[in-house]
Amino acid sequence: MLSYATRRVLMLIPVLFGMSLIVFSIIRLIPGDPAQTILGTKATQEAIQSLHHALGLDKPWFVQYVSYLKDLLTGDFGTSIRTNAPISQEIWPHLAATMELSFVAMIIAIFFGINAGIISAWKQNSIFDFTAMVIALIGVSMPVFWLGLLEQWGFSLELHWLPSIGRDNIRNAVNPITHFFLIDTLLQGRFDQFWVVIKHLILPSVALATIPMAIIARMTRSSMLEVMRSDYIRTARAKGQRMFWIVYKHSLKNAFIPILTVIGLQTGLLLGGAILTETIFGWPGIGRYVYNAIQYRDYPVIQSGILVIAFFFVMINLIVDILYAVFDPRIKYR
Amino acid sequence: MGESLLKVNDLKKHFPIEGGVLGRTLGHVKAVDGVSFAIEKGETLGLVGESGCGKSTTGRMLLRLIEPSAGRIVFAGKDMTKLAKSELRELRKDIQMIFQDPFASLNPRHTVGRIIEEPMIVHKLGGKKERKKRVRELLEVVGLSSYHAKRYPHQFSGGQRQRIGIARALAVKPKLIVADEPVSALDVSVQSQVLNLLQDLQEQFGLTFLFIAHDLSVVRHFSDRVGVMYLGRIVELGASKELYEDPKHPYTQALLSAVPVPDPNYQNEKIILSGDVPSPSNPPSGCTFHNRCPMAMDHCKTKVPELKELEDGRLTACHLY
Amino acid sequence: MTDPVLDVKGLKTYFFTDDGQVPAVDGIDFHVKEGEILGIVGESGCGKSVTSLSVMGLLPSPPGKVVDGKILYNGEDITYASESRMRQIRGNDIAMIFQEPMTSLNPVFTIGSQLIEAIRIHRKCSKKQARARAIDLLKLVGLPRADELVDEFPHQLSGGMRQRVMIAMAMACDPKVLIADEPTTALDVTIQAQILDLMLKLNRETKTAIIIITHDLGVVAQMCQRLVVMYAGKVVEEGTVKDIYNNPKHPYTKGLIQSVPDMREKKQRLYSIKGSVPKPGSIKKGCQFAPRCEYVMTDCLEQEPQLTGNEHLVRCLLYRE
Amino acid sequence: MLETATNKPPVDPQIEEEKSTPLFSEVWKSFRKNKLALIGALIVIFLILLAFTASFFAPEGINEQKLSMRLQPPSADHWFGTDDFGRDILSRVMYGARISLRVGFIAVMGSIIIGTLLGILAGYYGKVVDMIISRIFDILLAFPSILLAIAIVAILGPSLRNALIAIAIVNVPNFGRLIRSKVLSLKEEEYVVAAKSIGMKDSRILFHHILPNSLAPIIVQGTLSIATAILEAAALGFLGMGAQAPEPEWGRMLSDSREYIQDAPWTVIFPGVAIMLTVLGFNLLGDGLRDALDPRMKH
Amino acid sequence: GCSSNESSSGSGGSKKQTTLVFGRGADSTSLDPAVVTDGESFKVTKNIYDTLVEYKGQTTDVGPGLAESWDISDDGLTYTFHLRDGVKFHDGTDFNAKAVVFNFDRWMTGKKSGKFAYYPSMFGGFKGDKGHIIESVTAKDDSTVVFKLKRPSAPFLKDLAMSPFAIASPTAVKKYGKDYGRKAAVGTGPFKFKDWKSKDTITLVKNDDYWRKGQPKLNKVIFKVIPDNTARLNALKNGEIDLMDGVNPSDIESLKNNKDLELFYRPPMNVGYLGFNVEKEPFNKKKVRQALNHAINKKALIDSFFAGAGEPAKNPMPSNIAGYNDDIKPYDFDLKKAKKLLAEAGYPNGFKTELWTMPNPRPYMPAPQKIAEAIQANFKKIGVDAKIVTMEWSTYLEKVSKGESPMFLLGWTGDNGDADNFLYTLLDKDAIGSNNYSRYANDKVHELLIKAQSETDENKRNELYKKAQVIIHEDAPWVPLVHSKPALVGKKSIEGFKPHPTGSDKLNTVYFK
Ligand SMILES: Nc1ncnc2c1ncn2[C@@H]1O[C@H](COP(=O)(O)OP(=O)(O)OP(=O)(O)O)[C@@H](O)[C@H]1O
Ligand SMILES: Nc1ncnc2c1ncn2[C@@H]1O[C@H](COP(=O)(O)OP(=O)(O)OP(=O)(O)O)[C@@H](O)[C@H]1O
Ligand SMILES: [Mg+2]
Ligand SMILES: [Mg+2]
Ligand code: NI
Repeated sequence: MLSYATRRVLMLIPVLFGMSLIVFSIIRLIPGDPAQTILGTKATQEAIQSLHHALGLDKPWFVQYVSYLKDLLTGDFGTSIRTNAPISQEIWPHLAATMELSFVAMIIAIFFGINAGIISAWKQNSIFDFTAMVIALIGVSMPVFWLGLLEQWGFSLELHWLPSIGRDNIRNAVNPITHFFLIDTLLQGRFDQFWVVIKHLILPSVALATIPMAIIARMTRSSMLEVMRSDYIRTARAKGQRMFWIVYKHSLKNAFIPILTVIGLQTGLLLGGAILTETIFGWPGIGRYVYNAIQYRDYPVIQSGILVIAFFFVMINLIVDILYAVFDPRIKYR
Repeated sequence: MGESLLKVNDLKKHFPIEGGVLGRTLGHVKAVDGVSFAIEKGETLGLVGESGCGKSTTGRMLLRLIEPSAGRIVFAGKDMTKLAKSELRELRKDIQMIFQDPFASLNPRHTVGRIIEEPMIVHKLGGKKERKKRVRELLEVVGLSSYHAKRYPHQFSGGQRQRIGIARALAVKPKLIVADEPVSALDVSVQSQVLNLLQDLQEQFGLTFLFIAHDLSVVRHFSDRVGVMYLGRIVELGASKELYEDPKHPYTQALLSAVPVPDPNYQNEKIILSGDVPSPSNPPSGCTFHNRCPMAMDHCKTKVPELKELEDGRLTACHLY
Repeated sequence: MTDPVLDVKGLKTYFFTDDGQVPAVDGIDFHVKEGEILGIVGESGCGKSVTSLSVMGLLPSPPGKVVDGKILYNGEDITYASESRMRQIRGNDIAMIFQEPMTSLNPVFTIGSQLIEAIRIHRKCSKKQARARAIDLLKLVGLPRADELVDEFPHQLSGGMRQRVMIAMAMACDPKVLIADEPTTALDVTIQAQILDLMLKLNRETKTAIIIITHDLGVVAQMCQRLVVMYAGKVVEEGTVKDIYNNPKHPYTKGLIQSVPDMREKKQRLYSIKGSVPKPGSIKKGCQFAPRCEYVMTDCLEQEPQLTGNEHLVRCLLYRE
Repeated sequence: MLETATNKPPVDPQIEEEKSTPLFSEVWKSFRKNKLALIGALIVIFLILLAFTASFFAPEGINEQKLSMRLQPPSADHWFGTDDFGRDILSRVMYGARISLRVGFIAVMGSIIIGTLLGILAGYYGKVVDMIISRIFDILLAFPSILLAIAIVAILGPSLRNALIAIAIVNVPNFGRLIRSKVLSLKEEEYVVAAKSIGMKDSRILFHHILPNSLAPIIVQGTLSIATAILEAAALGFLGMGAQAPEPEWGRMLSDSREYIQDAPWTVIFPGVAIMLTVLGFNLLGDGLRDALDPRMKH
Repeated sequence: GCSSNESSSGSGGSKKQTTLVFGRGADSTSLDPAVVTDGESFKVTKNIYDTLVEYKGQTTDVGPGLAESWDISDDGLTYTFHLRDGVKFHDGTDFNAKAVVFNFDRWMTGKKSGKFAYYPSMFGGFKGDKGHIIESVTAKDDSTVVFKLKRPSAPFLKDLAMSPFAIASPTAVKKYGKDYGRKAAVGTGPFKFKDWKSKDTITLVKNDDYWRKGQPKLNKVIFKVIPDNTARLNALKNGEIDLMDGVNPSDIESLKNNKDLELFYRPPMNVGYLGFNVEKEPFNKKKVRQALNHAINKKALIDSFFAGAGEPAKNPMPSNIAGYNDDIKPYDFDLKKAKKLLAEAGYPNGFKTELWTMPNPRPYMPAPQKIAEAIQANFKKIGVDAKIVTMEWSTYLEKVSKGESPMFLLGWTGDNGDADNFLYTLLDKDAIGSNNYSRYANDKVHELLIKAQSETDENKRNELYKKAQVIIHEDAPWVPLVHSKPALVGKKSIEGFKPHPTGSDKLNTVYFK
């Protein structure tokens, strides 16, 4: 188990290295000049040149890459061209914001998705099954940004039930410690703020949860169906076991591996793919952070942002792989 | 009897087990660990043994579908292990294979006609017309009708598919046919049809067979000589009548006694072996059978028995003899 | 004579699929008494497994459904018993082991927990007691290292060991009837011998009635007292093993017995039944075996034969009174 | 005389019955039974017709501005209402079908072609080639696809064509992996071993045995990918990184009329519904095809 | 979450609201005004810092700031400023003449750092550059600073009032070095910098020692980034913010009817235009340019996409700037005339071309893409088939300035309210390669503009500009489209908010009813 985990971690190194190289070269291909962006319409040729020099953009790209890599290894993400701020400080609040949102969305998606899938499989071909699966199909076909807009329109603009943007009350802002506001407010004992934070989470997380929920429900159903046709489930029934336990104990644990795969995949996707939801709900997350940086050609930020996202993506895969071993004892010995 | 058509000498296949941090080789599965035998022209050599003892691997190495780790295979005077790829493809015309699984061994997207024709296309035998004609002939030979050529495999039953597989093997007029469990996936009543068919074909075309099976009765029925394999080695080899009537190696004895005979009046004394077949990745030292052998002696644990000739061509690898 | 523990009368199980109705089991009668071993033989697809699943109430439904007939357990009609009643019977009164030892155990739970579960469903006892019983059971079926095995996962065991575990699980609550659906088909001969031996021993010790379902005539001949021969969803012959082997009446039974090669002597040529097993329901009229029968008469194509005779029953128009 | 002649098995009755090209008819048979899949197929067919005939049937052109008729609610004249230029939304939505379908098909074709090539290289030649290609796939897959697409569009410049290219690139690893694993598993199939054993060349094995048998999963994955490609294109359009004004691309239409959601909700609702239905159609179709083509799913 | 009553009671209980949340589209890049060029940054720094002189009210006329009064020598080369006494920086250090000198030294010697972009563009370069107009800045005593110029400059005072030339605490600048502007921002302004959550909020708190007594009236100002216009407005409607800029014109109509909210219009000091690359076929022909001038229905455009919040433009600069020539008769919307002109130019059937447009809204053009679409439709009517092209902002500027686009939408927001800052900056031949994107070169115009630069007599100067506008109108290198009055919207209860034409507002007079 341990060696399996180490092996997986070691395998990450070339992937991460490759990723950094790809990211680095991709963004150098992006036309547009950060200096021009910074200086805007007031730019003169001279000003651009001296800014280039100040930013080190006039060196050959591999020199830039090597020094970037060197910094990375020491945990230094560099500084934003635009704001001059060290990225390592800037990035965490954004990442935490996205992580909190994704986490809540994933909890919603997993809870409803798995249960809907299980019940659908258990009561295959029933009305519940049919309805749940049609809803799930619509769910996977739903453009998130559209759903987000509709949600915002209905629940916020028309009904005024929930806030439309942001993650906390601007006037009564959460004092960040970990930048996970749910945790921070609890740590500070601010239950009023906690409640506000929850309210802010509802709309975006539901929008974000739709697709994973639908995918998880579908995967759970098909995986459960497959498992429930298997010989060992027949064995369990032949023992006289109750259906409930067969479904929730025997089948679920077996069916969980493919479900885990999609959960992992979807979680990873949420991290970077939340851009659209973040745009609509003014969520100060990592997706928008990088997206904006692309707009401003803020190379170090794009670089580090994408890398961090990819890193988490890979880490989630790793965790999933390790979790496989928890759910499937056969894997440890592979 | 004439020259040996095929001679196999100390053939080995060790599959590496990969794992660890960087995909290092952790060990080897000794799937085949020094097998030697010869097949005369026109005879059938049976190969029996329990699952995983290396029968299929041996069979496939003869066509070099699996590259041998060591050893020599001499077919019709040529050393197969030394052939270049193109020569090898040429030679494969002379050795054909019949597979165990009648469902998996036919491409589901090709018509039966195309499946049978394909070997001829590959080896550029005859023109289009001739090939089509031959396909029809072959279908008749294996007991199907020529109009079956347009059908797809899934429209046939298992027995019929196995006939198609046989027709494909016959298409290039091979000298040797390696039949890897050709009937073990078939129903009893169909199994006998296919066995009869193979027997007929052998008589008609003078075919030479390496007949692999785990069903001892089938092997006895079909083979002239039989080799018994255990953990990648041949433990006993001899003419089938003698071997079945008077098995020498304790494993052969146990194996034969364990087969349930379809006759309620027949009661034999069963030798029940203890334990399971050990894993070929970690075979026991010395005689690989020693840990299950009812007659094991001390030196069986250390010394590997040679395959020795006992009488009239019977070979046994056991320290008792 | 004692009453049968399990008595199946005129059982019909149909599958209602998109392609229409499939009469997988089309009127089957058999019974088994305490301490008896009954064999059911038949070729693939003739409805053996469906019969056993019907008895257990484990048919995949939809599409499967018992449409007619009665299943009596100790005189109680359990054909349409409620699910909760069936749960009490399953495992407790009638237990079952399946063909595939490799897949019949849940891979993600330890052997012990699966055994304990089987015990605690029907017996009120603490986890500890159940565990002790589980270890006893493992010892009973002849597994070494029983107290370590309980904490191991199925994949750590070989096929033969897993089948022993399955038997242990089936025996957990001392069932009156044990249905073994091809318990040794997936196993090697030597292991098969071990398992059969074990079942015989258990039968002798516990007086559990055993129904062995198999296609291997040898297994039946060695194990069973009475035998039911099935063909295309129907019983074609029933009687004591000796009667049937010595004097097979139905042409199918005759053909079947003759088409098996005998290990003890080499037949020149095997007898073979022509054609292959029909899909259930594809023959609408007359005797299901008629198209393959050597002795077919015009009546056979029209009239459906009944099971006749006493003690040695046969379903063939040749024997009509 | 050979006994085989006398022993010839009678022809099974069920063999006689099936006549037409069996694979297709079999697929069609199981597909036909799947009502949802049929609905999906109908939606897709409808969209294709719409795309081809938009210029005949669309009540108005895509770009006829009537600023005096801005933001009219749905009415008999304008079933879907008008947008902020006074353009007829129904017409634009109909033309939009053409754009979305084109993006979907072309992007997916592109990924299939590149993915198949790479997948075959990796799967069939193995070793180092496989290592390199697989790692590249790993790396590409480690980036969230929308982010990668945005980056690519940023390089190429925002336009529908570039969005299409980005989507194609982003989807390459999916197909590449699919083909690779298919090639790897098919390589071990007994009929491929059989082909090898008759002395067939690798290339012939690849093109006659392996590729044709990988077709079904490609078709399925392809159909489902069209759905995602359309969604991705709409997302890029929504972010302003895809289709450019005044192209009536649905995502673009959505983002252009977002600001009117409270005052003129129809400007937002109809393009969204169009996207959803289209994607749904392809998803249903893909699911149906999978059930029909993948024997494992049959029960 | 934030229904409006909850939020208004959010910080002050039942008392009057004293925290203002200002919603805006982008974050600041730095809080050091000297190094930034973007309006978003100035919005904040304007409230932290003061300049020597300040614009009065909603105009660009100059009045006292940190300098109570000043004298100008007759030759226009020496400016003597008398500084206000007793002013302290937020860090407690004194504001005095040395501080002013320190700041100017910092800027004019900062060439190598590449950081101070505004300084050289307003004062002709850095110290040592040929065009640099400041000879020296010296502290005569603690409260007197003397500027010596190399040559007279008419807009000099207006320049000094610009946000980038706000005076920062020398102590803090030295102490924080590179981090100044991010970790610290210390000025003399009405609000003190409290904290900055990157890309999210910047919080300022009241400076109790502000030199304007009784001000500021607010206790706290939070600048909140909500990039999306619609989302920002939603936030305002939900009471999460109090005041915002960047209103979608499309929303203005419904906002007018909203009784909880109030619209504010920023007086225009900008121009949005459609530029032609006069070096490129067929735009090198005057008739073509004039034809296209006739082909655009500016009024419909402004009604639809500015919701009326803009004036149709006829000159390159807005009417409230001295020197504006109101006698010029605009090209009217007349397709026939347009067609005729086109035919005369040799394009009776029109032509194919590209219309480049900005990717995101700018103050002078809130919906550039839509305007492009509308113009595209207009042009189509006279046979000019323009394909809309767009790309990311910096690339756009870069390519347009290299002359790669035939026809483009752009605009300009004035820095200091001087005509020079429009006409010379945008249309002089010296500015080709920087802000003269049309690459328009007319020697007559050049002559007039250069002369005006050093002309210190207001009236004479204005005449020169008027003449230049006539020539420019005739040559038509642009279609001047609009002088937009960017709308801001805030709660009804906001009082004392007077948006300034420069785009950044001092919030010291703002309070809630
Ligand atoms: N490609 C491979 N890689 C690693 N091990 C292999 C490979 N192929 C076969 N083996 C191992 O080699 C051994 C012999 O396999 P082989 O298939 O030859 O047995 P067999 O006698 O044909 O068995 P069966 O009766 O089940 O067909 C087995 O233990 C198997 O696990
Ligand atoms: N779920 C099902 N749906 C439709 N038909 C079925 C189903 N299960 C079984 N059948 C049909 O019932 C018939 C009997 O199947 P059964 O499994 O009982 O055969 P068997 O005698 O056990 O064969 P084998 O030796 O292969 O195990 C088969 O022909 C099969 O087509
Ligand atoms: Mg084998
Ligand atoms: Mg069965
Ligand atoms: Ni709130």
